[in-house]
Amino acid sequence: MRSVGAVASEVAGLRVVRLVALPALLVVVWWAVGGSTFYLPGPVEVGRAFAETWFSERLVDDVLPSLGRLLAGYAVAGVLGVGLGVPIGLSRRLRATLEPVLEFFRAIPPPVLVPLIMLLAGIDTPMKVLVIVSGCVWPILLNTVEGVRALDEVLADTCRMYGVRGASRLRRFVLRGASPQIMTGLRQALSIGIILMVISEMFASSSGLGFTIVLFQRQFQIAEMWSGILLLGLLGLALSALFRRLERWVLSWYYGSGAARA
Amino acid sequence: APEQAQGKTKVNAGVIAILDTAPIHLGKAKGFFDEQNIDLTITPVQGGAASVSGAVSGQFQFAFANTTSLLTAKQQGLDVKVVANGVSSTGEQGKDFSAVLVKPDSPIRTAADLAGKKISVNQLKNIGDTTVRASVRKAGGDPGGIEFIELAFPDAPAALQSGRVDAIWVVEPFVSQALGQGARAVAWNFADAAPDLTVAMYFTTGRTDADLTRRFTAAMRKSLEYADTHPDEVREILTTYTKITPEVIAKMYLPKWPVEVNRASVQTVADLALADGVLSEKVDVSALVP
Amino acid sequence: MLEISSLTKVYASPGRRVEALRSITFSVGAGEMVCVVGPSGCGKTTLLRCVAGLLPVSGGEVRVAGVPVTGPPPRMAVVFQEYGRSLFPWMTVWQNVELPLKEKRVPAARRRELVTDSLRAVGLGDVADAHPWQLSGGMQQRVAIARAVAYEPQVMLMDEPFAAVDAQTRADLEDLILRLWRDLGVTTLFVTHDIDEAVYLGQRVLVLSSSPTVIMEDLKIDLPPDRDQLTTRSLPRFGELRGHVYRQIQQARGSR
Amino acid sequence: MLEISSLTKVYASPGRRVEALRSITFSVGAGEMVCVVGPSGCGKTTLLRCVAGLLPVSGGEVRVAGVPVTGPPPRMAVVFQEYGRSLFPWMTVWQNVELPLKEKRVPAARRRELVTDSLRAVGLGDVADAHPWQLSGGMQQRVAIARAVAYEPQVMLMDEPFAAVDAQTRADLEDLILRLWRDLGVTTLFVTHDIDEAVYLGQRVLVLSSSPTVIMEDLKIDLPPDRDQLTTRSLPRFGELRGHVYRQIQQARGSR
Amino acid sequence: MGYGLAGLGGLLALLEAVPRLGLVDARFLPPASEILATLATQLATPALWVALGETMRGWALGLAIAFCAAVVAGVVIGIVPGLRAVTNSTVEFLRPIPSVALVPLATLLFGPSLGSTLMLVVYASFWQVLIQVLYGVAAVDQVAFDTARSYGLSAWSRVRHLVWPTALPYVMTGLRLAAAVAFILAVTAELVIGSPGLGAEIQVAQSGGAVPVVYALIVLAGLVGIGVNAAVRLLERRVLAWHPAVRSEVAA
Ligand SMILES: Nc1ncnc2c1ncn2[C@@H]1O[C@H](COP(=O)(O)OP(=O)(O)OP(=O)(O)O)[C@@H](O)[C@H]1O
Ligand SMILES: Nc1ncnc2c1ncn2[C@@H]1O[C@H](COP(=O)(O)OP(=O)(O)OP(=O)(O)O)[C@@H](O)[C@H]1O
Ligand SMILES: [Mg+2]
Ligand SMILES: [Mg+2]
Repeated sequence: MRSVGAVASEVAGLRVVRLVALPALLVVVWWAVGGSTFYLPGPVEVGRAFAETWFSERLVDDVLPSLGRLLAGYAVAGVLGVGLGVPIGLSRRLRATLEPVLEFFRAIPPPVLVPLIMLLAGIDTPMKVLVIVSGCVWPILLNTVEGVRALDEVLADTCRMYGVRGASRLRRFVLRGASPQIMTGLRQALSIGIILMVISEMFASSSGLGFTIVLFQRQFQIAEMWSGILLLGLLGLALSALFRRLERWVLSWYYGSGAARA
Repeated sequence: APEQAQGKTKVNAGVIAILDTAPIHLGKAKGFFDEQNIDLTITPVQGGAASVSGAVSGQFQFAFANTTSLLTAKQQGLDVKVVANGVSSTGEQGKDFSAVLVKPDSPIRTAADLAGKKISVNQLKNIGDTTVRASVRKAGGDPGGIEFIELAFPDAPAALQSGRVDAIWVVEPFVSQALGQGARAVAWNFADAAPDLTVAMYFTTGRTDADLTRRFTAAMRKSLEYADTHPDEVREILTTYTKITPEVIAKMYLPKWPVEVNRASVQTVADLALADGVLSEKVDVSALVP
Repeated sequence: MLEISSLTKVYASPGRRVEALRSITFSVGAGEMVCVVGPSGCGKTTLLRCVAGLLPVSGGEVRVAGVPVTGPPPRMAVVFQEYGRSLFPWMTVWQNVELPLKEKRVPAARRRELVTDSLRAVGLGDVADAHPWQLSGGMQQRVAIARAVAYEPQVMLMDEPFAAVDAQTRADLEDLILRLWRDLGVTTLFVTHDIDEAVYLGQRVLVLSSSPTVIMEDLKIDLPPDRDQLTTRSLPRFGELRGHVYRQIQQARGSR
Repeated sequence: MLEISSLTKVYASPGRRVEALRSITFSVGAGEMVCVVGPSGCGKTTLLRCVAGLLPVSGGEVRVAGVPVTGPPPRMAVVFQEYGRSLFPWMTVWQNVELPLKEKRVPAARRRELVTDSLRAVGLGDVADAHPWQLSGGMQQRVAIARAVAYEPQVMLMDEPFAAVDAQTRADLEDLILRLWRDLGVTTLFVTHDIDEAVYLGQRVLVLSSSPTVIMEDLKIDLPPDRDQLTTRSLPRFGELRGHVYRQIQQARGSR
Repeated sequence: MGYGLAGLGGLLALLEAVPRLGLVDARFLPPASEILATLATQLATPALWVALGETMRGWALGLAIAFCAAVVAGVVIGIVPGLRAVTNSTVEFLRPIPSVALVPLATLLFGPSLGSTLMLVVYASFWQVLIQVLYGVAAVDQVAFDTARSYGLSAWSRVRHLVWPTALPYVMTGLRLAAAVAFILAVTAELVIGSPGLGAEIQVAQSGGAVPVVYALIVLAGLVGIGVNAAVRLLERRVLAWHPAVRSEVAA
């Protein structure tokens, strides 16, 4: 019999292997093809650029403010998406009325929407947060609407029978019941938020992570640019790990109940 | 007709669809490129960086980019080489295609007052901030404290009007437009930076063969000369590839299109950029502009 | 208390039209216990849902306490046939039972008492902290019953509430319902498949025909009001009534 | 055919640990029909899912036809207690029943025959084109039964398959299962709450204790093999066996 | 339908009122009537239709590629045990990389051609569908899944008859999300790379200071979005007729 500790460390080891196997493979591929052209430097070069670029005051001056705006925009989008999605999902009439308008805005590319947002919100932080919101809100909104539409009928009837209505119904039934889909939307929005953080800093900026990446691109500092992209990816990875924790907690009933297979 | 196109070399040129590039459009329309056995396709690009990467990757045999972009590319070791002049400042105060504008009631009266203010440029660390600093310096101000902010030309007038920035740097057609709406020019930065400043140039990369380059250069020179001497036709051609309204086209200040690159001005820009930290090392202008 | 008059219900979907109820008329007095039996698929659930105001009727009218029903009337509790789906999976057993009481603004102390008592009554005192999906089918059904019982309703509608529990538990639950009905005077409409159960519990038994559904018989159960699993079931009259209902149902099925 | 040896199953979740089965050992011969009874929540469903290879066991072993079970063995049909959730809502009744046959590569003509026959046998010949959610609870349950029957399995596991149907339909379905068992020699493990049903159907009846669950009794039903609703149920021996099982279950519940 | 028109009417009224009441300068945001008039004149020019056609081609092709690839990848990752854990970190790493950051790579590989547009469109919309599919595959009911297993449904049958229908509502949302993102990226790619299309038209209008034209083109983009959504909704009604959400819609 092996000791419990040995088994536990083996399990942990397996997890690490699973976590890094594919990324390691991809780095090897990158190694092989990288460096062949000007626009695709090898991993070593990018690694060096990464260390030089981001382990400096840039981290505080550029990355942190960007992160702050990202989180602000994400939070606003979450509140807005769920807040709008619930009534739209619940009311067929509201859905019919608002859907074309929302689809209209959804189809407008953020880069061309920016001038309009600048007209209304200026060129400073509120504008950039709004740009992030304008992209993040859609997956949350759509998923919330669909999640609310698909609520279980028997549960809905149960609420009606036992007089569960208003805020209580919203909190205990609608939001909880739709939470699997809402979480899907929130997860989608997380990476879209990062993308829009970059896009928002392409306008009326003089600092920020996205701005820096774009500047590197324009100044043909390609290794630095890739190091920025690498940072974006790592950022996404970190945020999604946090998100998964949240999700495990919020949706524990969902994965436990056999309504879904985690 | 296809048989006509047969002996011709297909050329794809990456060019921004703005006033500055009127000569190549005009030259194409006039057949100057056909004369050189070039079957020219003009692909609109968004900016200097896009044209440089397009040229480096081989999609464009020739492309158009501003002086600073080219200097930056050269500094990063990219194989770019100027083949013809692009566009130049008129060098005349009050009659150029680029200006720094303020609101009519702004306390900023001269370029020196711009010191310490918030000024929009279309791209940071590019020709805009370099030349605006030059204007301020020339007027006796200290350019060190200026806060530059990136704002695309089309968005700048609105930002100026709503007071989100103190001053904007724009080029035509936005100069005329904003002036028409009451804005006031406080500096003509291209004219200030260097006499007859070469603002942008046509370039190629090492992979284009010498003969084709020669022919393209010849056609380009003819186009530049023609454009410079036929302003009415320039205004005419603008209606075909831009969406500038006819009223504005009629009023716009046109730039100069001299045939020769003003090397001294390119060197000046390089030196200024180096001094401002836009470039990190001294660039050998003669390697860029042979 | 309940007045159902010429109630009809037709399910119409593209390509399918089911006449589930064809003119049902009956009434249930305040504090009465009426059992409904009928072949599978005859429309018992449909009837219950119409009475509960959960399903729009196609014709006729339902009145609860004299008021025409348009939505679920207050102080009415339902135990659904789909017991599993009627429990909130994100709440514990305790929270599921407590929720309607919170909505009724029952004070916390009284709430605790009601929940504890009703869970104990259905034999689930020790799983209050579990989630519904951690329970067996029969346990889930008992949670749904406990929720209805704790609610202290005026009217209780139950749709085969004991289908998933074993015989002994079933007997216990039957007595629980009888006690509740007697002590609180809860008007009860009780759907079951078990004829013995219907006769044992009901003051009246409604026998529904198979589709298109009408009431085949409205049978008064003239057994003594105090009922007891052993004595009542062994009365000769119990056997007679049972046999009568049995024959009626068989006839109902035959007629389709 | 089925060999279950020292089977244990523990559900462990954070903060809750339920020992659902504690060392269960029994076997079912090929072509045998064994009924399982026990109090609600004692672990019958758990047992069935372990035998079906749907649930990893915590200890012990299950063998089907001599092969240790790691996943669902071939030619096994299961009727789940949660009949509603086991039907695919996007398919019609017909498609639901037909799907496993398609997987078995039964030729189309034979498939049509099997589906028609089994649907008719459960009394649903006329709703083949409906979707499951357009049916009553009892009808849904019968679709699940028809699916198992049409599959012509070697081993059939049924978890309270008649819980939602009326008494008469229940009797019909019981005879259907008996016929199937006799004609095709299907090895059957049948969970029920109805003691009469267990005695009527089974060659053996397993009585489970309440949790932690062991087998309280493995009772041989020494009734004549040819069974009939009227005569078999009126045999004195039937009454004795029934009473015996009843007392066992009561004891099982008492012991908790 | 009527309600939808009312909603759009409200939006138009708002867009008319805001500049007219001087809340923003009409030079920078023209009133709705002027935008629509400009749109009408623009629609009369064949060049616009050519541009729209170009954009829609890149959109449709890119969306189709991304959708198919993501559905296949999502289902495979979702049902093969362990694959999700192996791919998770890579997916989460790649997802937040903006397509615009890939512009240099795209132009390097494909030039200012359809290929570049496709690469950006596919990259951006792939993840949208993938995540939806992954969640959709996870939503398979345990009892239904056990049913499929015990009746010996093969892997392919399970996907076809169980996993796919369960995931379909999620996939439809994914399709709606991806359709918009693909369109946005098609336009953006044209904006940035300069390949011909609606985005290039917007770019030219912007740099020419033709504000009403810019807004007219934006409105056109929005209208395309409405059309695409209506089409997906129609599709949804067909393929999800059994789903409670659609069921209630049809019945009521
Ligand atoms: N949503 C629905 N759409 C269409 N038809 C339906 C719907 N619900 C029920 N039906 C039909 O109405 C009839 C009555 O159904 P109901 O559920 O009321 O029967 P029931 O008496 O409760 O049966 P059981 O005892 O099996 O639960 C059945 O024929 C059924 O097919
Ligand atoms: N998923 C689960 N997680 C935790 N505990 C569970 C789970 N499923 C069942 N149990 C527990 O296991 C025990 C046995 O459950 P099981 O469903 O096997 O009972 P059963 O005999 O089928 O009961 P019934 O007749 O009520 O259906 C119960 O105490 C139940 O609470
Ligand atoms: Mg029913
Ligand atoms: Mg069970």
